[in-house]
Amino acid sequence: MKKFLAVRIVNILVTLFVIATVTFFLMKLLPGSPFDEEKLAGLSDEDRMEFYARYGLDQPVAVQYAKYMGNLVKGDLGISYYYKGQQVESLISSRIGPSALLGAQAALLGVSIGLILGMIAAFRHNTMWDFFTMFIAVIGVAIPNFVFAALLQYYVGLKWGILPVAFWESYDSSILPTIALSMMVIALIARFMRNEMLEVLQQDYILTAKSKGLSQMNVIIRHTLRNSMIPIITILGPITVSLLTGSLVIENIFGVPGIGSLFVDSIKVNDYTTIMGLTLFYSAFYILTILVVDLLYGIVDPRIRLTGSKG
Amino acid sequence: MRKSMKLLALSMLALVLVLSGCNFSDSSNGNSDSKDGSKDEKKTLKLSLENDIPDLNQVKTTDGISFGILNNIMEGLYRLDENHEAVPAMAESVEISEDKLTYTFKLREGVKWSNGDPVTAADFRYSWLRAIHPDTAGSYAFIIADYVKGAAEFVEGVATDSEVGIVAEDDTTLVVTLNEPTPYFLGLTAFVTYFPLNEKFVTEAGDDFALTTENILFNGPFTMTEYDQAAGVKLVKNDKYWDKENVGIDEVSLKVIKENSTALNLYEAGDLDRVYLSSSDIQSYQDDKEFGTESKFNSWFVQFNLTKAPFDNVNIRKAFQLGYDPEILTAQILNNGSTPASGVVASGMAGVDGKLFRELNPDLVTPNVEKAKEYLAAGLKEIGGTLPAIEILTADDTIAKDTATFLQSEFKKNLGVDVNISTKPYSGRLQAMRDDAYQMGINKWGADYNDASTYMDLWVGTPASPLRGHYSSTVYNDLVAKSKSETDEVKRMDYLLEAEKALVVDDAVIAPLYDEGKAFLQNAEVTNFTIHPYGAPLELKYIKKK
Amino acid sequence: MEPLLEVKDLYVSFHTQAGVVKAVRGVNFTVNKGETLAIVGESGSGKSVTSKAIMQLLPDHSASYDSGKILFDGQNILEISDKKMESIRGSDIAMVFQDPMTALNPTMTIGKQVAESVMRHEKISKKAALQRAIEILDLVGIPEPATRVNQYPHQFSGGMRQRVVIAIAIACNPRLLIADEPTTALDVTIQAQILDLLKEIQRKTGTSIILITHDLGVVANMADKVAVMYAGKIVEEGTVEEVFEQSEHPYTWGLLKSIPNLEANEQLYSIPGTPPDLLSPPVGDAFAARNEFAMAIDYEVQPPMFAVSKTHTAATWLLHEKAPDLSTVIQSTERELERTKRRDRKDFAKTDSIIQVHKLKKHFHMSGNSYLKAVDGVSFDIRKGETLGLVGESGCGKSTTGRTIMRLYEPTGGEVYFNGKPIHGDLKKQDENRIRQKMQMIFQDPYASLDPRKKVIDSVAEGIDIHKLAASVKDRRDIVQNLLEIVGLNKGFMNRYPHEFSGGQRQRIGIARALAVNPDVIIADEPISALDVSIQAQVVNLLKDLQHEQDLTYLFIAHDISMVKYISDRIGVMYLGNLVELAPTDELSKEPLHPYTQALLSAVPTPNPKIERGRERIILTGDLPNPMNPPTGCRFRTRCPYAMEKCKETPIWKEAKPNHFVACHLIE
Amino acid sequence: MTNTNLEKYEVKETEGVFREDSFKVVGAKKESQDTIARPHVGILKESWLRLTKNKGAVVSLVIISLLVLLALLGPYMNEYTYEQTDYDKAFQEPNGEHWFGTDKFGRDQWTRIWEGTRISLYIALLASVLDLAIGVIYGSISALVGGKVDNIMQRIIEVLVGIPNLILIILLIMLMKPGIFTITVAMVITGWVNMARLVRSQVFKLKSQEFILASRALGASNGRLIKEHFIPNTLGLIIVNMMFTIPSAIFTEAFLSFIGLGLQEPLASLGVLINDGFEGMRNNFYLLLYPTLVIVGLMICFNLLADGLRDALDPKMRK
Repeated sequence: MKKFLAVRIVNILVTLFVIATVTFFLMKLLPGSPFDEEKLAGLSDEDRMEFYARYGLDQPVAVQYAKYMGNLVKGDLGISYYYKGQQVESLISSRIGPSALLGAQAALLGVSIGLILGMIAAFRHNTMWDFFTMFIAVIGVAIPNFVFAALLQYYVGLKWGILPVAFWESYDSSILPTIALSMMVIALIARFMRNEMLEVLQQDYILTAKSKGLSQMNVIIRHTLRNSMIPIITILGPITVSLLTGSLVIENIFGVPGIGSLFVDSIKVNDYTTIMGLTLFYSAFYILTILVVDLLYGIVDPRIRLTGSKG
Repeated sequence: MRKSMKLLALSMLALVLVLSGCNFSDSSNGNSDSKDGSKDEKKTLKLSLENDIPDLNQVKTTDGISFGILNNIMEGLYRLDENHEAVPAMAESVEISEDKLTYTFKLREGVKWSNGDPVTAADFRYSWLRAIHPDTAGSYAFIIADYVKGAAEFVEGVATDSEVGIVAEDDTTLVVTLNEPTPYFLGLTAFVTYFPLNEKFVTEAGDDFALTTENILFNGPFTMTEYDQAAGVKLVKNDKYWDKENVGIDEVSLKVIKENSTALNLYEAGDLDRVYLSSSDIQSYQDDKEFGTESKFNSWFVQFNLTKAPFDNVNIRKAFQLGYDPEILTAQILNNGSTPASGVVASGMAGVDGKLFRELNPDLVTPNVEKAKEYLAAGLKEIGGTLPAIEILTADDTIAKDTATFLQSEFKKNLGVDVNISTKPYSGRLQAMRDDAYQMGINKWGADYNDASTYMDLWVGTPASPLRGHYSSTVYNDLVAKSKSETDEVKRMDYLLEAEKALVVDDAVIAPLYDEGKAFLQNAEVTNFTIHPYGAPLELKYIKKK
Repeated sequence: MEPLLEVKDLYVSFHTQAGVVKAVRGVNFTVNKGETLAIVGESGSGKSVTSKAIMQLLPDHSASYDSGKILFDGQNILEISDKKMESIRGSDIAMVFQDPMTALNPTMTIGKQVAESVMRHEKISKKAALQRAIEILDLVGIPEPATRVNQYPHQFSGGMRQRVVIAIAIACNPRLLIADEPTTALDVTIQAQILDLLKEIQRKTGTSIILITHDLGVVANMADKVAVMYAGKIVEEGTVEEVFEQSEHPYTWGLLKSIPNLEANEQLYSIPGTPPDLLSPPVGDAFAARNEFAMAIDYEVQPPMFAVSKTHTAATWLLHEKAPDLSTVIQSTERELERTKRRDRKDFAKTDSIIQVHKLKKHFHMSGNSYLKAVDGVSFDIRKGETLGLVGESGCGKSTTGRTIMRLYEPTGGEVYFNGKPIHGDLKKQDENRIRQKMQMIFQDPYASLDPRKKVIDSVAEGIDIHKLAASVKDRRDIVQNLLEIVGLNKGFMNRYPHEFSGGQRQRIGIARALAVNPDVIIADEPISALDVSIQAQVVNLLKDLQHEQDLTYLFIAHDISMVKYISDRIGVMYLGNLVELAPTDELSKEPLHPYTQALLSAVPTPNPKIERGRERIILTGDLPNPMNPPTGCRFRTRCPYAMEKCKETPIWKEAKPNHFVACHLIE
Repeated sequence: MTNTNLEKYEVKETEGVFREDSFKVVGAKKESQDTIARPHVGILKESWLRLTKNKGAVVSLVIISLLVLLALLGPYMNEYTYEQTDYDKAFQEPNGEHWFGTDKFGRDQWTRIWEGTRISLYIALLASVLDLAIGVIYGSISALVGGKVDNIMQRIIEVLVGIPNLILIILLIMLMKPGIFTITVAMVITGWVNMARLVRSQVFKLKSQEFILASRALGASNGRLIKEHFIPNTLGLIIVNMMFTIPSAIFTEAFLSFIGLGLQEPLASLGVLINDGFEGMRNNFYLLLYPTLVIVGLMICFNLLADGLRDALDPKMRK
């Protein structure tokens, strides 16, 4: 187990290193600079280089890269060019809260509703129930979530006045964005759950369970549910990350001061350090999530637990 | 096994609770405020910001949103009034020398920082030097360096601070020496970069300066009680402000709402007092009594690249200049209070003797399809018959894209020329222009101060800049140079008028589009809402609310 | 005797996309208290459906009970409520399933899975139920049950899992135990253990057992009564002695004769053709088309159950008073068998070897530094024209040996010679191709060994295409047609896809494919283990005929030792990657030297109730050790009844008698 | 029990079932021993039959065909072109002249929507074809060669997967000239990974199948194995995955357009149209409604069709 973890962690570090390198050079290829070039336009090329020099941007890319990596090892992500004076670490940490809350809530809500829908569909396989829940699931992936969010805001927020239209002021303000975000999760999980469950229901051990005289409900709860949920754990990682990264539009629509829009904004203004910081943050988060999911998988599935690795 | 699942669920729940506990913008503050307010009704204003607040460090910041906020929590020697004229603020008066090069400001008695310290002349000197200091300067250093004597050299690092023409003679007297007579200099002192800073406070705050409400000092009409770059700010009337009697609002919240439609929903729900409309919404609110428009000194124009075929030919430039009617664009597509332009200088810009610049220099370009076709024919003959493929470069915001779409269809319709659109993000467009990788581009320039030279200086091409289409004309440069040293206002203006003609009419370096305007809905109870067309736009000091 | 369960005129059908499948078509039988009824039949005969119908475990949405009654203790199970049925299931009637690998919930501890049933029916506390579980696990022979209750199924071997499945079934002392092919998925030594266990449980608890199986040997060993099912109907029923010794139905005759008799030398009898598709069952006797003695009436009217004795009934018109005399019929068949009397086993001792295998090794790299030594130093030779049988339990490396000789796996060490020339190590492409043409393989799983996306003609012609053996498209077609005829398939099937065929037909296609390149040697890797008994005989006969006609040499790999004994001239026995004994067939069956061979031979049940009843068999204890970490020295010593100190040394492979090789310390 | 049965048949006997020669031994019928009762149908035909039994899939197929047809013909069904502006007719609600109304430039929405559908479909198709090409090649090489090569190739995938898709896509779009091709490439950069993994695992599974061993035993070269066995046997999976890729590509494009990184005016994709419509949804809902309906329709139909195909092509379903 320890060895397994050690290998994984080394792998993660290597992956992050590659990602950092790739992103760094990709980013340097982005057109423009992080400054208000229109104002700098009046400067001569010489003056402009001098201006860049203050940020070390006049040096060859290789030197910049070495410097950045050096700082990175020390845990220093640098200072944002756009949010001037802000340490990128603190920028990220100040923005992550709302996104994390939304993501966690949406994941929780989406997974629980998705599971229920998937279960209904599986147990009422080939009936109207099945059709209906799967239709909801397809709709969930079919309607662009920003359209869905806008409709929620307009009707629930403005027309019916049940919940706040936008802003980030109280717990209530997190409800609509959570619902909007969870649509996709519901749809994904419901479909996945249905298929898994149908699969499990065909397993021989379900027959064994039934032959013990367990009631339908008991068979479901004790034997079917758990086993069909195990594979779902594997898609939880990507879902969580996509909830974080994909919340961009939802955050904009509901005026949530989250991390989602930061990334696109920082690319648009060439905020190099922030782009790098966020990419690394996302990647690290993603990879760690996958690791956690793998470990979790080991805990939940006894077949994997002892061997310590997959398969 | 089940235990671990339960544990997982519990920890998830705990996570959610922890997150929800600490991440909403502080609303408890608001509650206690409203308790106070119940005694003598509080006047609050709810506004939105279109984007995050990048930076409230006045020395470095460059964007309109930060400017807007700083303009209300701080104050320079002068402040723009409701008519956008500079009026004394921190300064009580000013003496201008005969040669118009030396300004002696007298600070108001008893002006104070929010921590009680007096605002002194030294605070201004410290701040201005900081703004142009090679180590700390931001991209707006030029707004001081271009005018104040010795400042440019200080920026270059070849002069010491004692050689810069900023002298604090005593606590209340600040003497500023300029390079050239600058009639709009008082207006400049109302600009954010000219705001004072308390040296002791800034030094103590160190790297954290202006990152939180505690790390910034206020001397303007409002103080800031909440600040979250991504969520917005809350401003409260400043008790220590010298003119607090004239500040009509007790509390202002400015919240970041990036989505137009969301802002509109919030406005309708009564959560905002003012909202900007997107062009597709304007039509249905046009007749509303809450509807209004504002305009800015933000001139949009087509920038030709004089070194790229076919725009190296002046006749073809003229053909494209006359080949569309910006009126259609402003009236039917943008429909947001933008006004068609006939020159490069914004039409609201001051001229001389109470007349606007545009009134003195009217109708430089009048759309005329017939003439455009003639020019095109002539031009085609000169370049040998056919046009190369033409691409128009534009930024990717809605207005720029709509403008490009409009131009494309007009050129097709009126001149029979096919034009492709190349859309790039803002910085990508600039990069492409600087790299000389464009034939024509949609460009704009926002005025930092109320004088035509803010536009005319751009095309003084020594050396010629690809960003300005490689334009370099001795005639034009001469005119602008003369205007700089001229002390007589009228003559000076004449030079500038001539310069614009040379630029737009004779050389057809740009094709005018429009002066940007914005359409908004505003709570009928709110009056005196002022948006300055240049500099820092947002002005909350004069607002009144019923 | 008191009847416990009566099934009366049961009809069950399934609604599938293709149409209604009439799986059970009027089944009648009775199980008395304390007795064991075996239901025998080929796959698809409806025996599993019948048993699941008794448990009410057929899928609700597709299965329908068209008519009939299932009376348990006088109560019609088809009419009682779901709730009532749930209380019967597990407590009164319990079931043991075929595949122990899938019948247990992989994420639940063994203890819980056993206790669950107890808790459900006896309403006792969790703790008490777990205690009961430990007792029951002890009863079914699980060592250290107190610690093993907390383990998960994947930590158990196949045999142990089947014990757990049985433990679950007997947890509440059911009055009826339905065992659905309980030993099919197990190795023969483990099968013997499980069958003993079932018998012991019956002796202790007096439960009735319905044993569903296709293995007549198991029936002879276990059952009191036998019901033979064919195409959804019971065609013959009676006591074990009656059915085995005086069978009346031609199908039963066929089944019994399909099993190789160790002593006799005649060609195996095989029932021709394949069972009918129950989507549209034939009118009349469903077996008629395959019945050599079918009468005109058989094609028109379904035969009723004729009573032969009080306990013996059979559904065949042959029992009708107007039917011709049975004895003449039987005589004629015997004459026929006489004609096809098998040639004597040739003595291959002096024949040249066609393949020589010397110290062959194949190790598979597993995770980390561990290696699975699937084949670990095996040496033997195969002589021209002979059939060498290779037997052993699953995981002993016999298939790997075959595949490594075939060079489907790159050997880790050792040498293989073909006609004296090395075929190991680096070979020229040309040489490799030549060998490929001379050696061919037949595979185990008829469902997996044909590309589902290829028509029969293309599958069969694959070798022809690769080695460019056909001059033209027509030529290719002709060759394939000819091959199909050789393996006894309708040449009109050429353009069909594999999924349209039955297992036996597919296996023939696989054989045709191997024959297409005119090989000298065929490595048959468990070619019959996935087939029904009657089909097995067809395939074995076909292989034998082909050997004659085309002068083939076989390496015949199987775990079913009785069939290997029938077909092989010599037999090699493998255990955990090692060859432990190699001898001519007759010698090996009469005088096995290695204790493992002895146990293996003894474990096989014979389809003769008299022999089965009286016989003492050597029951091996325990399971196959983990091949990743085999015992040192003699690998069999952990299970060997004669194990001694010396066995910790590796025994030498020696010729104990002429042509009889063995690796055992007992033989000096 | 046996007696009751006997009686039943004896009743029949009296009805004259037996003829003279009823009890003559006629023997087995060879011709009906080995017949295959079910009618012969080819694999494609059988899959097709199974697909057509799935109502959702059939309806989806019809709707998709209809939408594709409209995408091809729609723009030519009236006299307008997708970029033709008419400022006097801006923001017209759907009417007889402009069936889906007009946008702020007075452009005909009907034409633009179908033009947009065409472009979106084109992008999606291109993306999935590229996905397919790269993913299939990468996945099969990885699985077929195996060993160290496989290990390295999997590491590369791991790194690619480690970067959230959106980040890569956005970076690439910013880097390259915006346009159909750029967007497609950006989507493909990350999209193929899924296909590669699927194909790899499928090939791995096939690799140990007995029919592959049989083929190798016959001396088949790797090339032959790929051509004759691996490709035909992964095709179903590939098609199904492609069917899932198409809607997700359409969706990604719409998302990119929504955050301002998609196609550029006056080109219309569904994403661009939805983005435009979104801006004016309060007052010109029809601008949002129609393109959204089309995209939702496409998404639902492709998903249902893919589900149906998966079932239809699944060999497990075949008995």
